[in-house]
Parts: sequence; structure tokens; C-alpha cells
Amino acid sequence: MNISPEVQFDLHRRMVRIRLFEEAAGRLAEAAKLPGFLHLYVGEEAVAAGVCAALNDDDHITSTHRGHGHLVAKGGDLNRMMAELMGKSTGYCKGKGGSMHISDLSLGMLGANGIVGAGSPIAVGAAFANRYRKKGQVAVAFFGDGATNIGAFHEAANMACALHLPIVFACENNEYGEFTPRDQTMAITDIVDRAAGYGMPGVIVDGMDAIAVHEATLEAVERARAGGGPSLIEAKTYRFYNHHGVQNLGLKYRSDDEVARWKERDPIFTLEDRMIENKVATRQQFDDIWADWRAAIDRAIQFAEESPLPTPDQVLVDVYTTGGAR
Amino acid sequence: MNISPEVQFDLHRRMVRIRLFEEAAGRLAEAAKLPGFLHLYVGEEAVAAGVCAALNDDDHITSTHRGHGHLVAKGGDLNRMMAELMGKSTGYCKGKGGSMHISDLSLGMLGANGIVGAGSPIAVGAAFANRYRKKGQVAVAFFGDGATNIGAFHEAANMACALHLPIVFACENNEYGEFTPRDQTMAITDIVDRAAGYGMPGVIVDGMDAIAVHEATLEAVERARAGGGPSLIEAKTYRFYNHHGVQNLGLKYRSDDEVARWKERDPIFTLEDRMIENKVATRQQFDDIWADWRAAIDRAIQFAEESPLPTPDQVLVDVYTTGGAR
Amino acid sequence: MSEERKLAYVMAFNEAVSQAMEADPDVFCAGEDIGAFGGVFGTFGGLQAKFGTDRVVDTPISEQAIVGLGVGAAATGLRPIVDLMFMDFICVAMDQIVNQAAKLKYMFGGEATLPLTITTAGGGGLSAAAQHSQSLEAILCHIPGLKVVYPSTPYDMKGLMMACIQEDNPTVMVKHKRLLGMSGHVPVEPYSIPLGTANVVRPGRDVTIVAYGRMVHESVAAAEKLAADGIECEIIDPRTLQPLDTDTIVASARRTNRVLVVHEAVRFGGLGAEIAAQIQEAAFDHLDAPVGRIGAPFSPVPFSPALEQHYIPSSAAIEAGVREAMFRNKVGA
Amino acid sequence: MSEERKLAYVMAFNEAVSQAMEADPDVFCAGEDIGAFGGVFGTFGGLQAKFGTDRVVDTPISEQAIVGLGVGAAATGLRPIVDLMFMDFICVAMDQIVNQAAKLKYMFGGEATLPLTITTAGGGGLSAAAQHSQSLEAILCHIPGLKVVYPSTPYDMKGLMMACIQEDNPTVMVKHKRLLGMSGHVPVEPYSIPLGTANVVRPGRDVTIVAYGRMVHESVAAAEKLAADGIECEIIDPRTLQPLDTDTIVASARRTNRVLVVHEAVRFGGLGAEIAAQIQEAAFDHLDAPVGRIGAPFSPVPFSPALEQHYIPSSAAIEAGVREAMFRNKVGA
Ligand SMILES: Cc1ncc(C[n+]2csc(CCOP(=O)(O)OP(=O)(O)O)c2C)c(N)n1
Ligand SMILES: Cc1ncc(C[n+]2csc(CCOP(=O)(O)OP(=O)(O)O)c2C)c(N)n1
Ligand SMILES: [Mg+2]
Ligand SMILES: [Mg+2]
Repeated sequence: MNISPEVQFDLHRRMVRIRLFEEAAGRLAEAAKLPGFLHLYVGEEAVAAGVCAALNDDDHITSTHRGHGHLVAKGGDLNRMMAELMGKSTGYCKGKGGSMHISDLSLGMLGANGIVGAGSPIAVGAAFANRYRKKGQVAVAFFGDGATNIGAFHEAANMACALHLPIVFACENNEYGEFTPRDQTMAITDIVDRAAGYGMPGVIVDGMDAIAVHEATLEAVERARAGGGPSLIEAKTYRFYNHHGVQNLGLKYRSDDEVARWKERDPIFTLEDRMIENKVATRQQFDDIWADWRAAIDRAIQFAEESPLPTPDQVLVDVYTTGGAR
Repeated sequence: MNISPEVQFDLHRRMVRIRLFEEAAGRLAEAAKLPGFLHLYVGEEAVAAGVCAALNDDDHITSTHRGHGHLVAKGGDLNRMMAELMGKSTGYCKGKGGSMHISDLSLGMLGANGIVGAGSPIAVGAAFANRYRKKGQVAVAFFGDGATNIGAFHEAANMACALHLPIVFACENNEYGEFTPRDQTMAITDIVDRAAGYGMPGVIVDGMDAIAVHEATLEAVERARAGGGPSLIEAKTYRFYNHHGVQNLGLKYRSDDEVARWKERDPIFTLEDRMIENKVATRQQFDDIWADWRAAIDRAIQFAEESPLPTPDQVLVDVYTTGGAR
Repeated sequence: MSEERKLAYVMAFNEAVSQAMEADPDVFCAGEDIGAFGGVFGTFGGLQAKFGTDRVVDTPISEQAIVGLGVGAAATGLRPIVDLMFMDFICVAMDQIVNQAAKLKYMFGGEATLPLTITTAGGGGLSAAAQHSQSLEAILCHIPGLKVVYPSTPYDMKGLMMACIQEDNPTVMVKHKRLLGMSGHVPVEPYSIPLGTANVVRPGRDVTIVAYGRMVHESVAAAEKLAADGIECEIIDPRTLQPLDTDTIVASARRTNRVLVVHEAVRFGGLGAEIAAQIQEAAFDHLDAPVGRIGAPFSPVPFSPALEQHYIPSSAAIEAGVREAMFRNKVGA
Repeated sequence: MSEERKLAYVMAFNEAVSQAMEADPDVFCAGEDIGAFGGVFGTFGGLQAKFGTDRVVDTPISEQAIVGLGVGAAATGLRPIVDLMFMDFICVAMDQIVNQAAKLKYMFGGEATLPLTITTAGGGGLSAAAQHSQSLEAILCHIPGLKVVYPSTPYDMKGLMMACIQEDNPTVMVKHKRLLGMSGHVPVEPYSIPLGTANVVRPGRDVTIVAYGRMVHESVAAAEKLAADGIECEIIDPRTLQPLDTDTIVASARRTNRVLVVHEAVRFGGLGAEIAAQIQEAAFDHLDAPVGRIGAPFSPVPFSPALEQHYIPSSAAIEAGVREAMFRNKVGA
């Protein structure tokens, strides 16, 4: 496939936005300015960017505990995201959801999810609705390697195939579930080996290569829109920081060497090198992009910091549309 | 493999016992003498017989809602089984479990189960305990084709493989889950296609051929005992009666023709023909076997009918070993 | 005429679904064996023939994905009805019900509506044993974000099911298996009963019985016996268990001064505990006796009819409970 | 000496597991990240190094299979401890807990023993939001066949955890996340606290507070403030929620005549409802005020600390609840 310079820039920008947002969130967390758990997406940007660049605003995605990257890639508002992470009333969830439930239904982002694997059945529901309405929308379920061991993933994958729904299962295989290496929790090496058990095509892509992810997604999304049913994409990727927060706590469960080897394949820098090499872009252009988004992130932090906290009376608001509260 | 005449007779006897028990249960149910739901195993006898003949008394099995056949094949006491179906205090579960929870821990039969798929994780636990104790015992999980669509099955299969446990997954693929054909609920044809997704060997066998099932099980059990990990066996089989009870209720979800075709391959009669053809047995021997077990079933019915019902004070007994009841 | 029309409880459910599907093309149903077969209890009978396989969907045996299908479709604009065959199976799908459906709107800061109806069949009395007979409604009522409905008559079934489908919040509609064949007056035209409104099944001055589901009928039987002795029971059927129409219950308690709460669920930790706790909070000085509670003993549901008939609360037990409340002697304080 | 020895709540848990594993080779642990990593809360720290990978097992993310592993291993003679990281995740494994573990013995006519301990971490206060902060113990307490334990101190933690492991019935041991670091006296030698025995944390004549988990400490703080005004609270920590030591609670209620039940769980349908219902049943004529209940409001747990701090019951709320019970005016009957 031939990915145009525009799309290459698009992929790059999405990744830069994620990277800067996540780095900022990490710094704020270390400064104890973000309450709760924080699962950073740094290192895996090519997956969210490559997938979401193949989607329209009215396509749906479901996400994971590691969900900021997905929302940024789907076009999320950085101000409202940062405000949510700080628990402010201007946040996406008015401070009620936080990092693990960040969402934007107007962008088809059906929420980060604190329950591993729980997003996939919801994506099946969105895909069902999309086919029901016959407007050509698709749904994408993001999930980790570890999530493929849980029942909800299995049921979702099978149901999607049985009902032949327009859905893409996008696995971010970063080789760990929390602090436990993947090979201790499954006897297979490639998640894609599970696809045949549901009767859908599966493909492995380099999850550090946004273009590769994007191409695979274009194909899968096209198949879905054309009534060709579900697909599984396994993106081999890596998270640069800890399972949650930034630093490893306690036990060293990954070797320095392993981390360093993956960092060499940084998805943003490798794309930049490639684009420069192919004369698609100049260093200066990239510098400008980084600078622009750095400023946007600074504004987001300022917006979030200046935003008010939710007031106590909000606790009982939005449990129900009507008829709740006691 | 060479299955000795003794083993062939053993397989045959197990199947005859199941058939007669189930036919009797069906008649009693139609005469309104059995309370509750009754899921008959008739037609599938070769699977339970072929598998259980490869097991020792101290090997474990978990079962399904269609569980009588498994317990009979594992050596269950027909009197106590029939009494349980009638809800009598002399039954295996003292009348508390009934058909869907029939069990005999002394034979390693960890219970029929009313929740589709729920037996498999329990079999994983038994397999774990067996390896822990290092006495060479194995566990077998029985389940239907429909059950492979539920999360619990998936988690069990993956965990067994990840922990490399001595277990055999025995799928009774009878092409239906209740009244819905298998091909409406999955996009694959062979359940065995799921094995690769867990990293275990899988094999399809003719589930109407007890010898074939037995041979496949011997191989899988041997592998398990030798530390070779889990296997999946898919037995293609068919239930001759309705999902529950005997007659089809309402909708005809299977054609007469389909049922007739499968009945031609009756697992007991085909084995008898083969044994006679191979001069391993005579018709007279089979007639005697049927007569013997018919008498045993009659005795079981009489035992059950003459047994007392549990008394009301038993409601609160056996909820806990100690410290319950209010 | 419509006033004369009688319908079985199960068909009242079916008619509500059918009329809702006619009125709103966004309504669809999904569940195990509900399509061609019409559901193991016949609840969805004929609907697939009428509305097609796109709108009445047979699913794999995958309770988590069934509820997830409903959550995702509801969040993206449809109005799903998803069926969990037996109430015991809510345990299989509990994460999607409790952690997803119930909380989605709140977690998203209100930016979602979830017009999802989960239907299921509860209760015992069919010798279906411990995994097919449970009454688990108290669990659902403890979860903010869910509404829980439990009709006791064909009339209420149609009106409440219609209300569930029209409701913009996730609801769980529990049918009682032993009421499926019960016949009663059901208007032909569509109507809905507002969620959260109790029904005074029988007025009475002496004692209030709060009961729902099949226990309403056991209570009526008990009340008739008691009436022969001059004890007049007021029977209140909350119909919606979450939100609960506490006002109607408390007003009755203040009038009769004696209350018995009855349910088929296990007594310990059942909804009766909440109702009793609320009554003694709101009508403390009016009570002439402790709020009594009748529920199943603390054991799984036994299989044998010889046991199950003693396990499920009966009209005799209700009668005894009322008599105890009526003739209670004050012990020294 | 041992009497002096202080230990954190989390290490009291750890020590109980360690000593039980030393004493009984049939005890093993399984769960996510509990092996090399020692559990996300450090609860299983060091145990794999000590007992090996056969006895301290890292599992896939498969809560149903984790509990199933425990059920199957317990039914076949081992004494498993299986961990569900957060209490919210019991919903993912609910079928194995409610329909399998709790009922197995009964369904099998008593022919099984299930010495299974399920451990988990409950409660809020870490801004972990709606799916990582719940207090779902009332659900478990409603299920016959389970025992439920919720220690409030390091001392109780060790003794109760030991009792759970030795118990022949399935138990759920809930740790409160906010108590993990709490330090207190814990004897070095193994000991166990019988399940079903409440602890009178503080004697008092004026009002009984029943509280468990972290709410015990909020109640103590409230009691200290109230004592300054001459109101003496008796604080009872049931420690085991199922079976519940009703005798101790009722005896206290009969003495103080006023009771407040406190928990972090949602008030509606929480265990407080059962406790209140039982108290008014057993001490009706002794009560000078309705049994009060304090619990979380009827919403999911909000993320923002600005909201969560108002969501979780505080010592101030408990103090106010006690004052209300103390100074209640009788309204006309
Ligand atoms: C049902 C459930 N079990 C356990 C957890 C705790 N947990 C949170 S993230 C995580 C690891 C997930 O691994 P993976 O799916 O590979 O995603 P990754 O974190 O690597 O992106 C675990 C076990 C959870 N949130 N939900
Ligand atoms: C979790 C759960 N969902 C649904 C059911 C209802 N049910 C009982 S048997 C059955 C069909 C099972 O099909 P399969 O696994 O193929 O076994 P078979 O009956 O064909 O032997 C269903 C759906 C159940 N018992 N448990
Ligand atoms: Mg991972
Ligand atoms: Mg089948």
C-alpha cells in the first residue's frame, strides 16, 4: 500500500500528541498532582495512531485501563482529558471517571475500562448497532495480550464472528500483564493464533511502526465495512514505563537491556527518520510539530489546574437519567 | 492401537449401562415420576464410555447438565443415581442435587453442573491438585460444543496450558446447544480449531465409535500423566432425544432425516456388529449383557421408589461443615 | 372488548415486547434460543417470525457477551432487550451488569444513556435445584445505576415491561417461572406502569404485608384465611424493587402499625432487610411489633420437592408471621 | 518479646499465609502477579521465594479460572488460597463463587468439603474510581455456603486469615486497601480467631455502634469526640460478616437501647440493613430510637477526591448519626 505524506504526518501528529500528553501526565503524577492509578501508553503510540487514523469520527472504539492514548488518537480534547485526570468538573467525565474511565461518546470512544477484557463485549454491541443502522460504521476493540486470557474477550470474539459483525479486534501485545511476562500466562507466542479458533483472519504487525499498523487496519476496516466480518490485528509493542505510574516499583521484572532494545525502536523517532530519509519531511517540520503540541499540552495543564473541582452535591448526579438518588 | 476384547466388552458394557439408565429415566420422566429437568445422554454413550474406560477411579472428571452418562461410565452406583433423580434421601446427593448435580467424589466425579462451561475451571483445579500431589492422576473436563463459546471454558483451557497441567478437554460436539444449531453460534466447524489458540494438541474423533474415542483418550491421558500437558478431544456425536426430556417440544429444530441418519450409527449397535464381525463376541453374549443390566436398572428403580424422601429438617443440613444455619 | 381480554403472564411479556418493537425500530432482542425457538419459556415466541433475524437474535452461550452486546448497542443508540435465561446466570454476566451497565453513565459524567433491558426468570418451585432456582434480586438492588422490576400479575407484566423498554436506564426485569402460565386481565393497547410505583393489592387496617413476585399470591391466600378470623391485611406489591416506593410502604405501616415483609429470596440479606430497616427508621413510633420478615432459610435451593416445598415460603408461613405480629406481647424493656 | 511485636496489616496477612503454608503442605496460593511480584498490594510478598513456584502460582488474568482452580483443588483435597486483586473483580468470577463454591457441598449432599479461601481487597479512598473501590460484601453475605471475613486491625487480620485457611468451608477474606499500612500488635506465633465472633472494640453505655473494616477506626474517632460530651459509645466489630455474631450485637443493643450501624458499602441493601432488621426483631422493646444506618449514598464510587471524600462515610457523619440517635424526640404514634 502507499501511505500518502499527509497520512504519514497525521500518524506522526497523533503519536506526538499521545507522547506529550502521557509524559506530562507522568510528570504530574510524580509530583502527586494526579489522584488514582495512571497507566501510561508511552511506547505503544503507533498502535492507537495507526488504528484510529483508519477510522471516522462516527466509528466506535472501546479501550482499556491504558486508555489515554486511544482517546487522544481518536481526536480527544486535551483540555478535557487533562482536567479529567485531575478530577476536575470540566473533565470529560466531570471528575467522576478519571483515567480509567475517560471517554468521549461524540467521538465514538466508549470509554477506558478498569476491568481487563470488559471492553470487547461492549465493542461487539457497538458493532451490532452499526450494522443494524446500516450506515457503514465499524467498531474497534483495543485490548492487551493479557486480556486475551479472560472469558469476556473470548465471548466477544466468538459472538462477533458468529454474527459476522463489522469489528476489528486490536491487540496491543506488550508482552506483559502488569508485572508478569506473557509467556507465563499462555502457552502460545502469538495472540494471532487465537483468531482461527473464532473463524476470523488474523495478522501480526510491528506495533512500533505506525504505518504498518495503519495499513493492516485499513484492510481490516475495509473488510468490516464491506460486510466481510471481524478481523484480529496483533501489534507487537512495548510500554516504556511501568505498568502504572512511571518508575518501576520494587521488583525489576524487565531487564534494562530489554527496555533499551525496545526504546531504540521508538515508534515516533523511527517514523521521523523514515520520513526524513524518504524526503517526506524535514527535521524543522517535526520540531515545529513538537513545539505546537507542547504548547497545547501546557495549555491543557493550565486549563485543568484552573478548573474547579466538582462540588459535593454532584455525587448523586448522573447515576440515572431519572428516578434515582436516595 | 490394538484394543483388546476385554476392553471392547468394557466399553460396550459401559454404554449399555448408560443407555438403559437413560431410557429408564426418560420413561420415568414421561410418567411424571422424576421432578425437575432431565438431559438425556442417549446417542452419546461412546464418548463417556471411551473416555472413562481410559481413567482410573482416582482420576477426576467434571461434567455438564447432561451428566448421568459420565457418572455411569465412571462407575456410578445405579441405585444411588436413580434415587437421586427421584429426589430420595438415599440418592447420591441425598435428594439435594438431582440430575443436574449428581456426583460421586469417591469415584472422582466432581459433579454434573447446571452452569454451562463451569465444570472446566473446576477440572483445572483437580488437575492442579493432581500434579501437586504427584501421584500421576489426571483430570478430564467434559463439555458440549455450545460450552466452548463461554468464557469459563476459555479461561480454563488457557490456564491449563499455561500451567501445563495433566488434563484432557473432552468436547461432546452434538451440533446443538439446546435448540440452536452450532453453526449459528460459531463461525468455525470444528471445535478442535480452538486448541491451537491455547497451545495444546487437538484431535477429532468419531464420537459414535467408542473404540476411536478410547484410543484418542488413551493417548491424551498418557501424555498428561507423562507431564506432556493438556489435550483437546472433539468427539462428533449426537443426542437422540430432545435437549431435555424425551420428545421434541414445539418447534422441530432438527429434521427427521438428520435424526434418522445419526441413529443409524448408534454407538452401541455398531460396536456390537463390529465385535460380532470380528468374532470377538456373539449375539448371545450381548443379549445376556443387556438382560443383566436391564435387571440392574429395574433393581435401581425399585430401590429408588422404595427409598424414603428426605425429611424437612434436612433443608439446613450440609450448607456448611460447621457454623451455618439460621 | 379490551377490558375482557385475558392473557397469560408470559404472553403479557411477549405482547409488550412485540408492541414496543412495532413502535420503535431501535428495539431489538438478543439471547439464547429466543429466535426460532422463542425462548425456553416461550417468552419470545413468534417474535423472530414477525420481526426477522436482525431484530430477534439467537446468540451463542455467552452471557457476558450477551449483556455486553446490550451495553454497547444501548450506548450507541439502540434500545436492546437482552435475555439471560435463568436468574442464576446473572452471576455469569455479573461484571457486565454491575461494573459496566450500572456504572457507565456515571463514570462517563452523565454523557451516556443506557436504555437497556435485561430480562430473566427467577424463583423456585420447579425442582430445578440450586443453580436454576435462585432469587438474587437483592444483589441487583444494592447496585446504584440499575433498576429492578418484578411483576406479579399479567397486567403488571405488560405495563412494567413496556416501561422498562422505554426507560433510559438499565433495568432488570425478573419474571417468576411459576407465574408464567398465570392468566389475567391485560389490555390490548400498549400501556406502561411507571417504575417505582407500588400497588396496593388489597387494602386492610390491621397489618401490612409487603410482598412481590409469586409471594404476592401466597400473601393473598394467607390474607383470605386471616380475614376469616377478622384480621385484615393490607398487601403492598412494590412491583419495582429499585427504586423502591418507600412512601407507600411507610404510609401503610404508619396506619396498620404492624408489618410483615415476604420474599422468596434467602431471608438473610434479602430485600426484606432493607424494607424492614427503612420502615423502622421512618415509622419507629408507629410500630406495635417488630417488622417481621419471611424468606427462604439460609441454604441453597434443594432439588427434591420434599425439601423445596419446605424451603419456599408458603401462605401458611405468612399466616403464622402475621399472627405473630398481631398477638405479640410486649416483653420488659 | 512477642507482645511487643508490631506488624502492618498487610504483613499480618502475609505472616498468616506463610505460617499456614509452613504448617500444612496442602496450602497453596494462586493469583495474578502474586508470585515473583508478591501481589500488587504486597500481600504475598516473599512467599514464592520461600515456598517455590509450585505453591505460589502466578496465573493468567482469568478470574473465573482462578476461583475454579481453587474450587477444584479444594474439592480434591488441597487447601487453596486464591486471590482476586480487587473486590470489584468478584463480579468477573461470580459464577464460580456463588453457583459453584458456595453450593458444591450442599448440592452434593454434603459429600464434599471445600477448604477454599478467596482473598481480595475492598473499599475506597484511593481515587481508584467506580470499578476499583467497591464494597460488595453484602452480596456475598446473602449467599448461603460462603463465609465472609473483614478484619479491621493487624491482630484480627492474622488471626482471621489463619482461621480462614483452617476453615473447611469457602471463605472470602476482604482486606481494606486503606488499612494495608496500618501497624499494630501481632503475636509472632500462629493463632486463629474463631469465625463468627465479634469484638467489642470499645465498651460504652449510651449507644452501640456496629462497624467493620475501616469504619471501625472512623467510629473510634467519632466515639472519642462524643466521649468529650459525655456520650459513651460501645463499638462492636463483627469481624466475620457471615456468619454474623448477632448475639453480641443484640446484647449490646438491649443494654444501650440505641444503635448505629456503619459501613462503607452503599447504604441501600447493605449489610447494615440486615443488622438493623435483626436488631429491631430481637430488641424491639429495648430500642429508644430507630436503628440508624450509615453507608455510602446510592451512586457508584466517584473518582475525584473532591467527590470521594464526601462519598465515603466519615467520623463526622458517624458522630452526627450518634447524636441523632441520642437526642431523638418521640413523635406522636
Ligand atoms: C478483570 C481484571 N483482572 C485484573 C485486573 C488488574 N489488571 C489491571 S491491568 C492488568 C494487566 C493487563 O494486561 P494486558 O491486557 O496485557 O494490558 P497491558 O497492561 O499490558 O496494556 C491487570 C491484571 C483488572 N483490572 N481487571
Ligand atoms: C451459563 C449458562 N447459560 C445457559 C444455560 C442454559 N443451557 C443449558 S444446556 C444449554 C446448551 C448447552 O449446549 P452444549 O454445551 O452444546 O451441550 P449439549 O446440551 O449439547 O450437550 C444451555 C444453553 C446454562 N445452563 N448455563
Ligand atoms: Mg500487556
Ligand atoms: Mg451441544
